[in-house]
Amino acid sequence: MNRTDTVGSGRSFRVPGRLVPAVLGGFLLVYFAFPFLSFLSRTGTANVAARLSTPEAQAAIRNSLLTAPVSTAVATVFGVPLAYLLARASFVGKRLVEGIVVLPLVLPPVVGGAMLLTAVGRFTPVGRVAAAAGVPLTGSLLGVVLAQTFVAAPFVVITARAGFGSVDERLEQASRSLGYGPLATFWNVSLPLARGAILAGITLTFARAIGEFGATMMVAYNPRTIPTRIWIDFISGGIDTVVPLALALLAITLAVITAVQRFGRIPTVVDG
Amino acid sequence: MNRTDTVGSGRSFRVPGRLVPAVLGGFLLVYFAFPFLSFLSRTGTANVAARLSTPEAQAAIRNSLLTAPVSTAVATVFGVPLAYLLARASFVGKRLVEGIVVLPLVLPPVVGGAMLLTAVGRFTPVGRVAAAAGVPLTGSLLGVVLAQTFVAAPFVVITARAGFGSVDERLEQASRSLGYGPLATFWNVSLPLARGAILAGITLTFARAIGEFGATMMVAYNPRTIPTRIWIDFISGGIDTVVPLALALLAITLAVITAVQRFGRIPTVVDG
Amino acid sequence: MTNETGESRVRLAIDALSHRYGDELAVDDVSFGIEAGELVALVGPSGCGKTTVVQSIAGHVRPTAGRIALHGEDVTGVPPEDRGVSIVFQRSTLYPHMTVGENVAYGLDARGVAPARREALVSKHLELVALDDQREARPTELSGGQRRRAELARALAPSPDVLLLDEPLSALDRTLRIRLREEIARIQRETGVTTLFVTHDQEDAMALADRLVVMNEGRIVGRGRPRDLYESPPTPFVASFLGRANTFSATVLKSNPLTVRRGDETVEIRGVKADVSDDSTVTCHVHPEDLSVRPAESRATNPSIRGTVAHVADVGRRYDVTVRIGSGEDLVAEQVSSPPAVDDDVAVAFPGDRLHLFDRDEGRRVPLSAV
Amino acid sequence: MTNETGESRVRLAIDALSHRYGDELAVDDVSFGIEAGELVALVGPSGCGKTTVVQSIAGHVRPTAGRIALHGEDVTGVPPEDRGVSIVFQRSTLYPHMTVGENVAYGLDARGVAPARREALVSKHLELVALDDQREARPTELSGGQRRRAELARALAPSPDVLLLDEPLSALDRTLRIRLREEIARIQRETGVTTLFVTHDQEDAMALADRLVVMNEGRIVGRGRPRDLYESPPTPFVASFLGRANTFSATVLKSNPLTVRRGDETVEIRGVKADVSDDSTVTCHVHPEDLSVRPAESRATNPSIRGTVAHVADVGRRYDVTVRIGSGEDLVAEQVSSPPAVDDDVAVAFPGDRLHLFDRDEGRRVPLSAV
Repeated sequence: MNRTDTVGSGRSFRVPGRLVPAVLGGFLLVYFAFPFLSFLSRTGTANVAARLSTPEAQAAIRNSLLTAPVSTAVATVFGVPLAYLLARASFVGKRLVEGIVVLPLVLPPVVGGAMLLTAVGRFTPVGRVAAAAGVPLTGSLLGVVLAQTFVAAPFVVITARAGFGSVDERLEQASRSLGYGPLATFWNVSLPLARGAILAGITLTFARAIGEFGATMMVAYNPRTIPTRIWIDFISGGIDTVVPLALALLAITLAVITAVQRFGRIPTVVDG
Repeated sequence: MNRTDTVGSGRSFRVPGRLVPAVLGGFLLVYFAFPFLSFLSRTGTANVAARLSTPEAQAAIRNSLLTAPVSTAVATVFGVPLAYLLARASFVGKRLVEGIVVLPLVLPPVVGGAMLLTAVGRFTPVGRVAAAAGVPLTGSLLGVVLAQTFVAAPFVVITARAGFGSVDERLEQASRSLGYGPLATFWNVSLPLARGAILAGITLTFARAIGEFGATMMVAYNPRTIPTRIWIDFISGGIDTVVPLALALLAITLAVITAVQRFGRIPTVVDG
Repeated sequence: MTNETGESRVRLAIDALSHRYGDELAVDDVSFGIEAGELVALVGPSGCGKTTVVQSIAGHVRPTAGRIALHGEDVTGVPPEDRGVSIVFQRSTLYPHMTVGENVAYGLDARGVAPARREALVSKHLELVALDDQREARPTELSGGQRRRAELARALAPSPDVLLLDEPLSALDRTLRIRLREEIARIQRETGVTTLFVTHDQEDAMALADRLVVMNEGRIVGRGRPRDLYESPPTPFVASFLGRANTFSATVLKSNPLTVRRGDETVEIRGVKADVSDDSTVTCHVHPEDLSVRPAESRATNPSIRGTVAHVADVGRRYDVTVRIGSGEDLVAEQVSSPPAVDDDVAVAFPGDRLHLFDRDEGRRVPLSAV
Repeated sequence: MTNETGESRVRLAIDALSHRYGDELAVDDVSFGIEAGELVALVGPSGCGKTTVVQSIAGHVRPTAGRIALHGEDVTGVPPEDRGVSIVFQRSTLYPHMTVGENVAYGLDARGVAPARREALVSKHLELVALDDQREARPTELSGGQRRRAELARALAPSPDVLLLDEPLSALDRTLRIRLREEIARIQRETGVTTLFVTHDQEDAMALADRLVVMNEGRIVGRGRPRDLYESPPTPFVASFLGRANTFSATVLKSNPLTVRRGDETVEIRGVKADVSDDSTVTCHVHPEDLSVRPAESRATNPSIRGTVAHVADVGRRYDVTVRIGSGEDLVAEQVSSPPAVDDDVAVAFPGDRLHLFDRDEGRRVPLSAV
């Protein structure tokens, strides 16, 4: 509808009643913002350019920029169709499928890494065959991709599912009745209308993938990505040595999120 | 409404058109499920009980069971009011606040850890004062709590926000008009009606907190929690030595999720 | 009028359709047909199963049992895109990422219509609904009424065999609804498209349709021309649903001339005989506009019932006079002028041939005839 | 009737209320009052600003300008919980986590009513809405009509000074709506609660209200008793909104007796003179039920306009005859029997005193009087 449906815009009116939540929530906001600002103020003291041009840093950046987009692409290609099915179809075992999708999300990353090792590690049947074929699944860039995909893919599935769910099914029915089959309807109607949510999901997946640490440490301690490099540098050199790489990782993450915001919705879309 | 509004239940009818997404999505499901099953089948070969009764394992379990509930409680107490404000109030700078809330979610955990070190580390003003007072903020259980809260709190905020958002504001207005102030209305109406989403958010936060690895490694490498212990055991003893602790962590996570499912909604509620 | 007269003229035939959701039987053995060019209204209260019937015809629901035929050909298992059935829903389904013109062209693209012809068809249908100057607009820029008309254009552009209108007016204000109703009537006359109009609003249905199919609780409870159904309702449900609930119960004393007893009052309906056995209990229905209220003492030729005025509502163009004729039994009389005062003792009179009698137990209409 | 007569009787007074959403003026200088025990309907099309007025009265919106007074006391800055104003919305706001009885008791608990008295009040109000046997039910177990009644009971239980009903019937089917409308009328009579009934449905408003306040585009465009507004609409908008749009334009030739010209036709309305200057262009409105359609050749005493029958809709209880009287100008006549055929040349006649004339430019009513 319109104006008559917008109820209760007298926000300022109720501020007294909102003092308590504002004070409580404010603590959390400060706790989120303070480290961020401390970190940014610290960057002035570190020699960022010099640190980032070392061969180790360069390799880590290259590895991260290679693996995270691949993981994100894999998660998107397989995750968006799954999200559509979960939003539209009802089938036996749907609850189980939903459980499996959430599993990597609630799983501690190191446990996820341990699981991957038991599945595709060097001494498992799968891992042995792959290593023999010259494509080792652990301790390789492929291993990094496997770890990142496992941990990050649920984000695009869950977010895209919410996006498809908020598209009125009647819009798809109208398309069918106008002469389009299910796939054409998906491309013409469902996908463009859920675009914002899907982009948000892809962004979250990318952010999670490029920042992945726990599972990567288990599955592919080598070759180093930015997060694992940060850890190595930290134990050898302390906090000041890692600020430049952390800054680079932060910059990449924020750049992607900002770029996606330009075209789609903000990634707060996890909340449907 | 009712029956007349349920449109399109002829699901089985369209299965052919759903073959493509089913096949694509199936790959991802297998990729999620296969490591999980491999891991469970591996547990038979490891001496779980013996491994879990070592003093190191006991200490790690104790530390995790101490810190994760505290982090979750802190995130809930401060996060739920913040979520309510974000769902109901409109104010200048709301976009900024939303950005701050999402920040720890998209931030790589090691970068989050580095940020916390620049904020409350041993050589920062805050950290120095705290350490002098006998409550060191890093390398302590308090440090673990700080790391877990920073990384995990966004989940309860975002999920609870979606829950409050789906409560019709008119239900709150009716309560006000029936004589209840804003706080009483929050307790009587908003909180019970958003209960499912809030519980789901708390669960996700707990899962994320107890599995936290990256930020903890930076802020509090000692004392060990289960995830950091798993890492230590892994580099010293390989995959077989970590299966018992990983299993324990998995069990704790799944137990909490199952318990919450009993009372509330499943945590797929991240999708609003 | 019925589909028995000429099998070839029947465009759409629904045959013994039933549908179950879980344990609940939403549609129970529904059969009806629509001839080419006809506008039939499927009408009934919310939840009576009419939307399930429409969804089955469109192919979005596969019915548990029964058959849907288009042009005499069974299409029950045919997917929606191959049926040639267009549908307009209650809520707008215009695609927000396309212009109005692109929306109207959407169904034509699916059929591979050549660009020049497509443009011509889009223009023609936008003109039909008077939206030619909104071709480049986005659906969000349109008003509620314009959106409805754009949907009609989109549904009609591919020349569907059957047009389904599923509560297209229900979300609109009364003023807009009446205007759009007239628009739909005009468009249907001009295009001659075979139309099934589904609504819970009896007024919309009667104003638009050549024929009504009335549903209640999953079954068809009446069918026919609006006037025939209104003047000779087959069941008390149809009488109340198409008019307004206005009933009293009575016992038949004599069937010729029909004489009934209510409490201590005997009412003789002169010139009318009923095909009913004596002493049976009947439900009597009279439409409010057939009732007139007079002072209690006046005695006229028309049969009447005594009562007390409980309430008078001034509705502007008329007065609705509620007369209490017994404990819990009220009759509403629509009176154009000079209403009585509350608590007046009055007689509610009605022409004998405007009374509808229903068997109390089975709800069937009791045939009445002039003596 | 107006709030000037006795200041002390005015329960609720809205004074120069305006509200802006961003740049948009949703409510523009609205003032009206309601006396104790009155039922006033605030009526207007969707988006006319009436919901903003209601929200301001309830205290959920703080108006940009203006004053709300209850019992003569300014409450504009008072929070909702301290106003004693109950509200029922279009969609159910029953609390799903409480039983029906707990819902009704909710407002009593806020006022610290003693348990025994609370139970008595809950029982009394559940009886009032005939839901005594649903006290332990959950709102989800109720039907749509029962839910509405439970909300009424909840709103009435704390004995509010003013009851606001914000489109309480709009989501319901027509049959249920009419039934609930009568229920609301009865409950209001029995409780005597001062009520503001907000609706976009003119039929609901006119059936229920003692007095109407008509809004359009944020402003009040008419106020008065339903019958007065219907019989002497102050603007063309009120005439069309309360009745049905049925207008034609004409030029005044002579003001006494009123004589107008449309195209090549001159219509003299005998016995009526108008307070209007010659040669001014006017918009004429006639309610459809005041029009009658006759063969073109017949000449009677009533003034008439020539035209051609464009469409005849059989609405069951009457025929709606659409007569084209010029390019793009149609008149609808409601005819009870013997409708003409389509394409017949006819004369549309009306009693001279049923014509409403409006100044074309300013939209103001032109006063007519008997000669």
